[in-house]
Amino acid sequence: MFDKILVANRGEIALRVIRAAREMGIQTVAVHSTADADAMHVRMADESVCIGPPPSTESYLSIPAIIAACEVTGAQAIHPGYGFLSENANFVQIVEDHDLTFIGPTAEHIRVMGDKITAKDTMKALGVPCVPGSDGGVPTLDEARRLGEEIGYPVIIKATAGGGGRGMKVAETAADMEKAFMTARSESKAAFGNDEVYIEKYLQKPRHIEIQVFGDGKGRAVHLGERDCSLQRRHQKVLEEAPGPCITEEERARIGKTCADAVAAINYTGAGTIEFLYEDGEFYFIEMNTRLQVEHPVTEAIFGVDLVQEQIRVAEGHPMSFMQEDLVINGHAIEVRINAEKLPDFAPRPGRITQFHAPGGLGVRIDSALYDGYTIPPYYDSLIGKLIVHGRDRNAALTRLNRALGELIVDGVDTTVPLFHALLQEPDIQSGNYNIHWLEKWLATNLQG
Amino acid sequence: MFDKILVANRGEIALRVIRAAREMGIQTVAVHSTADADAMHVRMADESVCIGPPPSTESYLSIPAIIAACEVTGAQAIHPGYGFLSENANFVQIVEDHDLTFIGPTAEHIRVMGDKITAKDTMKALGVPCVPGSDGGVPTLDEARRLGEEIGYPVIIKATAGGGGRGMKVAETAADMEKAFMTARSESKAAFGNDEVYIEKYLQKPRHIEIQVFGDGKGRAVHLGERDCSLQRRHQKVLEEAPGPCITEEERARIGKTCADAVAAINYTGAGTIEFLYEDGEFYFIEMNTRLQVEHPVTEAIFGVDLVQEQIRVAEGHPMSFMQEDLVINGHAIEVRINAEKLPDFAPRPGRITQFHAPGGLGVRIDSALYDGYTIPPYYDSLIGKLIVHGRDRNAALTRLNRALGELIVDGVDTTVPLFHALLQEPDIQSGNYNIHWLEKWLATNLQG
Amino acid sequence: MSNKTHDSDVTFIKALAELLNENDLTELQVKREYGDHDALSVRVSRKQEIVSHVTAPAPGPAALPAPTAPASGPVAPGGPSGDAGAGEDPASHPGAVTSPMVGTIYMQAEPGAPSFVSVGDQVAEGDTLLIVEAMKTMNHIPAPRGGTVKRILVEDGAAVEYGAPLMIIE
Amino acid sequence: MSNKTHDSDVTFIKALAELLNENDLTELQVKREYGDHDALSVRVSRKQEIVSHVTAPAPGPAALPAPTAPASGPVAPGGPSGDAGAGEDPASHPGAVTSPMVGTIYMQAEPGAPSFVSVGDQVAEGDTLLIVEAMKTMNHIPAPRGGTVKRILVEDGAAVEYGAPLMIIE
Repeated sequence: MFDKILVANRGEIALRVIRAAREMGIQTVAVHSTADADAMHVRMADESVCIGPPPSTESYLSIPAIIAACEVTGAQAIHPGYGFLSENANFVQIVEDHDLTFIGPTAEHIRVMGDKITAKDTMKALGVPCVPGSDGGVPTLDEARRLGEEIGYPVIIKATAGGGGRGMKVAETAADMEKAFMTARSESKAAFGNDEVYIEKYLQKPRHIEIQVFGDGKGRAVHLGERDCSLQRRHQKVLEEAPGPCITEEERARIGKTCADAVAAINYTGAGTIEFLYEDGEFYFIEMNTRLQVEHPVTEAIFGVDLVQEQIRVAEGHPMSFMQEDLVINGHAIEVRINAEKLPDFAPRPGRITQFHAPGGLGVRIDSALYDGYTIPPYYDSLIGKLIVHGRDRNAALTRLNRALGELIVDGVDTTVPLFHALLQEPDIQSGNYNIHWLEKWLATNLQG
Repeated sequence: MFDKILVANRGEIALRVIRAAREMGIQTVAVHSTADADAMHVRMADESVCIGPPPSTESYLSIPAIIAACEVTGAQAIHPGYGFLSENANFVQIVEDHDLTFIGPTAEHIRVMGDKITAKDTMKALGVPCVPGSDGGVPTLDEARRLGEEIGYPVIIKATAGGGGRGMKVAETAADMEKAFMTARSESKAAFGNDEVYIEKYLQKPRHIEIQVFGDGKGRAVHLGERDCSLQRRHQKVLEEAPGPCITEEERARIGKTCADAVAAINYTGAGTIEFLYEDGEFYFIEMNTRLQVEHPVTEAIFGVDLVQEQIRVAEGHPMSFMQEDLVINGHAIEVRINAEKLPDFAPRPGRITQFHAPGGLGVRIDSALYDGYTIPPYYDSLIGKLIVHGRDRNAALTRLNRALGELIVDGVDTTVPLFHALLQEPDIQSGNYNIHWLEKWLATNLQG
Repeated sequence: MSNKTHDSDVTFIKALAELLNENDLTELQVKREYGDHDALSVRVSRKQEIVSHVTAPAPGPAALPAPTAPASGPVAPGGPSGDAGAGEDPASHPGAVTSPMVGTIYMQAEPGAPSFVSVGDQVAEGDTLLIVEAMKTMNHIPAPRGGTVKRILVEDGAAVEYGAPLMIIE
Repeated sequence: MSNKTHDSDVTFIKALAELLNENDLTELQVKREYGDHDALSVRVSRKQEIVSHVTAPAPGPAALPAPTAPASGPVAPGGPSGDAGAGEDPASHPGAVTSPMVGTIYMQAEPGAPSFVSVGDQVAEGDTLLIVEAMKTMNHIPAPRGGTVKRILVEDGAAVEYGAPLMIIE
């Protein structure tokens, strides 16, 4: 049992961890840069330590400063939150070398999953479905045709040496293969001086579906269903929901078990997320995040669990408090990320919050480090709060989101709230009919500067 | 389906109803006195009507003003909240006579349950357990002794004409009966000129346990378990929790079924609460409240239902959205009532709120009509907010309550928040070992002016 | 999802309220058309307490969610906007006669009958000025004092709140 | 339920913060004993940004939940209270030398050795003033300029935050 933990993060996620620890009777140490001396996480923690100047590299990313802060406060464990040092294997190693506990997976797990190729190979070996393809260069048209039949059209032909869309061609059907293969080769040769190409299944309108997993580090693991995070702008998620509007109970059970078995097999510790592209009932592994996700509250809402307390519990060496059969989905949850950004170009808008009023009532959760008079510093990311709603079904969650957004007041800076008001009016959002391209297209049509 | 409803209340409960209606896509009309022109419920509603001057009798209790407000706005139904006109059978009759819908039970149900004796007789006939007693005057000592044996000691002997404790004697055992009976009679004679006494079972340390029921008005009804509201000061509840810390699953199922069957038998419509004293595994009917209770959110938390939306749904003539078997308890919930009152004498403290900051995070719900700069008027009751926490078990709920209370900021007026900080430190509260006398005793010892 | 326009309206009205606060205006009136069936009519005022189509954020926190007006429906409480929206608050006029109750205005005793009073009329204390109907009851509103009817602030059939200014008699 | 005293402390500290705000104080220091094992030490300051046992509510919202000091444990970041608690802020002194990192102070090169410097000593730019140890690394802190050591604000073995004032050299 920890007496005191240090939270190596800031903003709403630092608050999230402090809340969880306080409820467990664990003392908390906040670390902060000089720019965050007045931040909510500093106010809320039992102790605080100023670890450096505003730039993250000299404060929230400074390993020596954070280890020293543990040393001077006597904190026994470090919760990294998300971002910053949360997926830095070197940091985890140093934490362990200093006889401190990292609340998360081992350095080795972070290292393996941090490398795209190793991660994919590992997952493939563990039975996790990946995008089918040639696994290397395809030298001849005959081989390309054979692969096209095997994988199933459409397929994409990409330059092995490539990037940026050059040397990339889609073959919609077998009839397109010859032209696509030859064009990709010649473009590759011209662009990279190397005509080697590989072939992969081409996903046209995939959804981003991620599976929450949790392991005890001793070979037991569970899954907590999926989150649909397809609504993204420049690869940044803006709205997440669980369960996924398009995922069937059978699909969930199948992919969930595959993921839980995979992380059990590697003795994974704590919370992790296996991200997939999903199209036509099939899942294709993208990457694994070896940390808590921003959007973890939607999973907490539908399963009635506290993932952060569970992380701490498992880090203390206790068994998980739930087994797979305890994890039953109840209703539907949606999270929207409220950023201090001005539409239509999403330009960051740091500044002083003149009034903050959180929505209340049934089924509404706010995770935010804002308070009246707080000044959002310009040095860090623009996420200033998360609004999470929970309802008996998806429609109830949507109407509750609409209601709660109408009550929320964040005055003094521009926020992304108007985006969500607008999104809630879209039939595709109401019906859950969207994919990873939907938001970018919608923004291009509806939010031109 | 209603297009527009009028909320005949103010404060947090008016907000509660407006939120529920908005999520159902129903327009809302707020009514208000001149003192409440700036109140949150007025701001949040789609429309508002000023119905009178500050005194409740001329505004929130003025039946003509409220009916007229419906007429001029075209509202089709009225939600009464709690208090004010919520249990006024005459009002309900007038509402119905004007072809409007009262969101609640019929005038007849309110009338029956509003009269203590009729209510008790009705419940008894429906199989609901009442305090056993003589059902009338006990003329002789022999009869008193026979009743003492039948009911079981201790019993209390009370003047039929009595009140205020005079002519009231407890017989702890059969040996005390003669003296107690004779003394009660002579005191009754002296005090009221009438020596008739009656005898009832004497409850020493009962708990206040109430059963939430819900009926569709067509003979179907369910129960939603119990709430323990034993922590009271001058018959005002201050903290409520569900499930009751001392109630077993078997007790819940038994008394719950009795209550559900009783309200089903009388075709009861909507939400109701059957209040009991509970001692040594037995329930004794006190009264039935034919309305939503202040403390309904703890029931909503553990059953995952929205009681106000359910009231509206049933008032529209729809069937209930849940059956008894759908109602499964999940975790534990606690509500504390935050009043604008100054300890130790709980003197009301109206005034201006200079800062309001609601606690956030997992498992926390705030129902409050406060906002920064709001002035609490001196004309109405002092409840300014409810903090409801939900956790996986009672201990988790308690630690969450502690955490959330620490985050709550209500500046500008005195509140009852310090009382809850103090209560959370009490071993009896931590263990759930309290009864209806506990708080008064504790206050006398711990909060002397 | 029926109140789609509601929330963007909230944002809009919030902006108005801020405008008002920043400029220390007394009143601000806006009409907006959204499409075939949807129209928004807003009046934001600074000191006026009663008779407003929309209850606007008062001095304090200007940015609280302000309710929007109903898109359609019966005449909401308040005088006809033509009369009451002129930037002054008739309720605070020393000669104002205000409504003692919520209800519907009748300017004459029965349909087709002449109005009880017209602008320019002399009235004596106790003369009926108009009727406020509530719960099918016709409430005759008497002149609180004698004088000349300077302005009539409500129209026949209009709904009024408690305290709404009805006439100005001087 | 282990942080029972925490919440009443919050109330208490909140009251202090209000006091401070109302009175425009710069600093306010309180110690309170609760019982055998529990003590509270609070310092509330108005402008000071670093080196505080407890981070107090700053000018803005004075009433936010203020953290309490740990009931016990290692020396928390900040100078010994005797030196730093005198109502002025040494970090803002023009001659202040501040800590470039979080760590533990050593005033001498090794146990038993003489201190690098003492009050009254003349130092040249670059002379080692003390060591800040972090992650088992001994970081020699050099004098940023020549001058006389006027005050030493930390003690051997104390913990310091980034930016904590260490000495005043003039």
